[in-house]
Amino acid sequence: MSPEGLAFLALGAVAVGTALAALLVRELVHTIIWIATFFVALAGIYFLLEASFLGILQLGVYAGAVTILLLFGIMVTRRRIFSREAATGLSLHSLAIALLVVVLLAAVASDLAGGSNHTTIHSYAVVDLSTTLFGPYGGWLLLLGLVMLSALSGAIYLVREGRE
Amino acid sequence: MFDPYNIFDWAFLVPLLPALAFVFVGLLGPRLKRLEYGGWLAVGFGGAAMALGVTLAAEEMLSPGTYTDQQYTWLSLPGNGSGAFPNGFSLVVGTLVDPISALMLIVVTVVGFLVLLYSIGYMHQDRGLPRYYAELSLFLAAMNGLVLSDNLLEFFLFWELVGVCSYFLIGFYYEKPSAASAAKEAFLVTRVGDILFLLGIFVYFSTYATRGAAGGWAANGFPFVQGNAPYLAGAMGGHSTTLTIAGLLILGGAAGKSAQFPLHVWLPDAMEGPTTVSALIHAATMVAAGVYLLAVASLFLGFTPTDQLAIVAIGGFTSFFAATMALVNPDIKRVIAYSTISQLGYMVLAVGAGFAMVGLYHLFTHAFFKALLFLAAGSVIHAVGTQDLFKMGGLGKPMRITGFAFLVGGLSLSGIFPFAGFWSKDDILSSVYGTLATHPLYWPFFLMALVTVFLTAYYIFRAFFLTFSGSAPRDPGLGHAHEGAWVMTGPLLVLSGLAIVAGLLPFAHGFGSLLPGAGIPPNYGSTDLLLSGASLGLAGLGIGLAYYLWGNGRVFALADSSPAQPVRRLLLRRYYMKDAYDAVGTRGVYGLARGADFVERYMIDGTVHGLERAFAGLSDRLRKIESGVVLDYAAFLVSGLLFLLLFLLVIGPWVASNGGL
Amino acid sequence: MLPTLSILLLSLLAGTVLTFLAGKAARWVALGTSMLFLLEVGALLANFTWPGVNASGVPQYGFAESYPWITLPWLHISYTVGADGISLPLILLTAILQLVTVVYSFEETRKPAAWFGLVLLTCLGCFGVFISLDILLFFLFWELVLIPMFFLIGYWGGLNRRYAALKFFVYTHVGSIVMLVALLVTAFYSHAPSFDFAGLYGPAQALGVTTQVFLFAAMLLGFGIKFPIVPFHTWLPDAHVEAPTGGSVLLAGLLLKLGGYGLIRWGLELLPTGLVHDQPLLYAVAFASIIWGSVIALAQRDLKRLVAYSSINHMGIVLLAIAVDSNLGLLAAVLLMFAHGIVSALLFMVAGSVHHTFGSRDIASIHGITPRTPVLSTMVMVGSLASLGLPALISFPAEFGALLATWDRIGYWVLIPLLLLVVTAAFYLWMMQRMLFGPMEGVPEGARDVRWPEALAMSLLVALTVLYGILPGLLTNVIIHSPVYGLP
Amino acid sequence: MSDPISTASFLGLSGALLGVGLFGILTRRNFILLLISIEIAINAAVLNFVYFAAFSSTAASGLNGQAAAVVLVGLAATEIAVGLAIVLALSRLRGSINVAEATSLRL
Repeated sequence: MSPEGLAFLALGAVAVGTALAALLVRELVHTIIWIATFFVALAGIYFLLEASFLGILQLGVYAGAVTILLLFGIMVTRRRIFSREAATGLSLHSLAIALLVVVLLAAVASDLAGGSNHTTIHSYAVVDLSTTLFGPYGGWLLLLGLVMLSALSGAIYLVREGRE
Repeated sequence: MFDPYNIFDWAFLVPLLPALAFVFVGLLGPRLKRLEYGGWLAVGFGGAAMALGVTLAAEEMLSPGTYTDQQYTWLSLPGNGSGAFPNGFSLVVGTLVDPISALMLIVVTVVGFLVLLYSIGYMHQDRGLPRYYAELSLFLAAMNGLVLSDNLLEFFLFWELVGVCSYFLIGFYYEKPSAASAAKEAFLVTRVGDILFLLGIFVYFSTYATRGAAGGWAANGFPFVQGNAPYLAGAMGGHSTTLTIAGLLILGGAAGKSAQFPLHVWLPDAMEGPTTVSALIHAATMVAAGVYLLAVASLFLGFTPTDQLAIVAIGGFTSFFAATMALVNPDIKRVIAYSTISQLGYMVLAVGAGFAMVGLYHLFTHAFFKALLFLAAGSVIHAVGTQDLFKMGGLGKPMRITGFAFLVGGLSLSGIFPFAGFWSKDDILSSVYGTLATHPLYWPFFLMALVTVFLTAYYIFRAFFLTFSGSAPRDPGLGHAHEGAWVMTGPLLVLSGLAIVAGLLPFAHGFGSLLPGAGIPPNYGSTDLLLSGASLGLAGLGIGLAYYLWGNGRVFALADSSPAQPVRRLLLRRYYMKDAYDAVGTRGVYGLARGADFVERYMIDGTVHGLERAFAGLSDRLRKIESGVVLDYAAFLVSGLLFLLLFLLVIGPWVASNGGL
Repeated sequence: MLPTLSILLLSLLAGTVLTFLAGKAARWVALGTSMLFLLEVGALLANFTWPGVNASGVPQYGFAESYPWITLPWLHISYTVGADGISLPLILLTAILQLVTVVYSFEETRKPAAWFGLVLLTCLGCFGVFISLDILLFFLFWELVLIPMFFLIGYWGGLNRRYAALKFFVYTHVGSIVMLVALLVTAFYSHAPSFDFAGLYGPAQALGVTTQVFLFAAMLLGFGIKFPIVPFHTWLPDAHVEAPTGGSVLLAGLLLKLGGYGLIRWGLELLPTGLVHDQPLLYAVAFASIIWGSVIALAQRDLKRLVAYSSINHMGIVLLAIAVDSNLGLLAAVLLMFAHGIVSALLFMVAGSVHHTFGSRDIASIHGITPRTPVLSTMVMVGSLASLGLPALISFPAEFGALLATWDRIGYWVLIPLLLLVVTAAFYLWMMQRMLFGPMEGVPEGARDVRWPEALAMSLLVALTVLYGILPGLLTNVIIHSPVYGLP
Repeated sequence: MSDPISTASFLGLSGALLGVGLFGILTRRNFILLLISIEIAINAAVLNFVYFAAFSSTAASGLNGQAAAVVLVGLAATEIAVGLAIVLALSRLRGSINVAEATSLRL
């Protein structure tokens, strides 16, 4: 097995493990740590796939910004940071449903992908990506910006002082 | 075109004058200083209409012919060359004067004027005088319009209008529940006839409009032009069944208006109206319109032999049937009303046997002597305030003119020589007798008519003796009787004169010869002396019996144990026909309506409400799903995803393997 | 060429808006608007010429206007209006009923500005329906009528008004939707180039028999609920009983006519083959309405319910006259719609006045009112006699034509509507016997004859009843200037 | 690259991550955990985009995939921002961020 293969297996296992851990641990702050690790592991996979720009984006946006935001969220809603999440245990039928979805999805995917393996990993220059983003996807990007703007104002409206 | 120097072009004024009187009296009447003024206004307009009407009739007699004047296209539809009405059609309202309408014109305007005059005295205490005169004027307008109609549709239009005037006048004393009920009954029963008549018009009309390529009727509706009968028969071309049905439908209409069996029930009840109304509408004019219609139809449209037999049967049977009910009735007006039905039966019989002119002849004489009888009875009722024959008596002395008038009317009705009724009734009997050889099926109806002569003489003189003979009223509670004012006695005397001479008027006997053309049998009313003698004898027998039982203040009472009692009760109950109609009409149809209303409320609307409740319940249950919990929504989301995946995996391939959608 | 119809529409709209804003002067504004509108419609009638049928057989319209509205590659929607002999009498009816309704309710005191504004808005909607020649425009006006009527019933109505208003709304809205679907399917199935009448005419007529049969049946259901046809009629009595008098007048006088007009304009003209093949269904429905309306009216105690059921009967005759598919039938159908508009308006006003005067409309408990209220009683008589088809009053020529056309097509089946005429006469006469005649009973001490606005409004209608009864040619000469002429 | 990573294993990874996310969405009552679950699910999807972009046959479609991934990341970040604002508002209004208690969506 090639080093890339090994790296993929390792990173994949870390990602699944940390995701599960993030949801199952009792301390909310531990959740943040696990989810940050999850984001970093995913970024690693992106690097592995030679999508370095997306990897950096993942690190910056998720592992950095989102994690900090979540942390802040916990801080302002809890009196003590190390408070225990009211454990809800492991609901068996929810787990079954989730597994069912995964299995069905896998079945559909195997139908679609047919198990064929590709030989080459394409890597793209950031310039090309930005040309694509601002070229054919320009309109959509603009729309995304508008969505972000309205979301931002909505968020500010929601949390502004004096609103009861 | 309108020609001001042609008197026939002014015929439209005959209906228009009373119509103007209706408008004036109706609007101004209640505001005049004295209520009679409105009455005199109506009398004035009625007099003018009479003058014009009689002049027109005289002109017609001097120069016989058919004078039409079409003033106004009432409704028109342009033809488009195909389909049901290829030539289109236009319905015209105009006037037509011919011998028979001239005859009717005399009857309507003269009797109308006399009744208007008489009413001044008869109705003078009534608060509703302006209403009375307005309605009576409207009736006269409509009746004159009917007489002068130049086509069937216009005829029907006025036919309905006289019906509604009759409705209002029967219900004149509307505070009396019986009057209101009688008015409704009259309208409804005649309406049944009207419906049949209307369908008859349809049959004639569309048969013509579709087949009458030559224009003529198709373009102009229904002019009563002579000689249409053969044309019609040709146009219907072998459709003798259609022709028969059309004739029967016309008969149905006539039976409703002229109170022939089985639609006769309304006329006796119509006596709830003022007596003057009974004289004008329910004796002389409106009820005769049915006979007039039959006569016109037989002359211009033509009846098949089957139709004729039906008409003869209805007429003959009705004359006898109604006369029997008059035998026992204690109400002076109802006796005369039954007699009217019976006499109308005679006319129908004559028309049915093919002698339209003979029927109209009797219509003419009957109008005068029957109006006379009613007005005389009205005079009596006005004087004593009751209609019950058994309370009256001995009125001959204080009311000489009235008594004389009633006697003249009675003799004329009984057909005693040389009163008017003798000539016309004799004509009917002898002309029908003449057809028996070729139409043996007419025999029973001829015999009924013959027996009716005896019955007629008996019942009218029973009424006469009960009212006028004897020394004093049987009911001492009756007020002091006295003769009315000149406005009442004057018309009585004029009508008495007419009742004596109407049969002899030069144009009356045999006036059919004034109407040349197809449809009129050349020889009618061959005077058979034997038959005349027989009918005179029967009438004399009837008068004698009446005198024996009721004369000189005698009152004949049937023993309680007499076997004739049940018959008497049957006659008093009018053969239970009215009860049967009430049962069907009131209980049957109204019950049906109540049932339908129940279905409406609880089944149709119930279904709607049930649906509403079902949907409300369903939505109540469905909205429980909307718990508001975000997690539940997430669960729905996942279920949706699951379903989608299942679809992709299972259903999609299954559909694909079964040959696609 | 002046945009005549648009000017009329705008003047009415301006009047309506002004009425809403006028506050206490609303009734005067409404009166002025409706008188002006009547004058305008009179001028319209005087200047009307029918351009006939064009070279490809499409009927043309007088005062036609067309402006593009929504233009997509596959859809051309336009503001197209016009009038012909079928719509003009109904436009005249709209103007007349608008005026008499305003006059009748001149002394309305509850929110007068809203009342008069809604009355005018209803008439505006009806006018729009009668002139629209584009599916979308037609549907917009059609729906516009529902809203003011909903509020007229729902706010000014009787005790049970909310139920009635909702029932009215739901029923007629279901009808609207079925109608819209039928119209759209007609347009799309036939690949019509546009939504306007001229664009639809040829393609729709070329549709296959089966398609036309189903489409016409759908239109019968959609328009028929407005008619209303049995068994989708139960909203009508409830709506009438609860509606205020002015609302009843507009409801019976105008709204029912929308159904008849729609069925003629979009059903009979566009889908003639469908009509012919649906005739058995149409006859069955028409006979059911005629019989049911008449028989049930006999059992009613409430004067308004009675008149409402007689409306069902009369609209059944209208449906019958449409169903026979002949020139005379269509002529009679339009004439009868006009006649019924006038007569039912009169009768509902009478019922309203009876209610105002005696505090009840119960035939079984009010008796012998004639001596106390002679004017009102006269109106009852004239209205009833007109409704039962007396000659010289307006309904007779129409009913005569309808029945003659029926006879011409289906022969002795005409006995059914003919015999039901007797029943119609029976329930009116019975009502008159009980309410007007006999000894006085159930009349409150202070009961006085009708007030002047009510008397004036009713007198106007009586005058029209007599005028058009004696001179029906005034209307029929207008009606024949339409596709009526071309029918077999 | 001599030893490519198999498509099946990649799909398996992203499927597994989606499953974890769904499991969280279905079971967690804490709003913040709910948000995190959603993020996991979204990241599973992004992973797919990136993978198929890397192995796509043409450069253009690969760039399209990466562009979609960028947009997705942006949307997810936005969603987190709004979500946290809702968390804040919720905790201020109700003093609890248990989603099961927030039922005002119901009529």
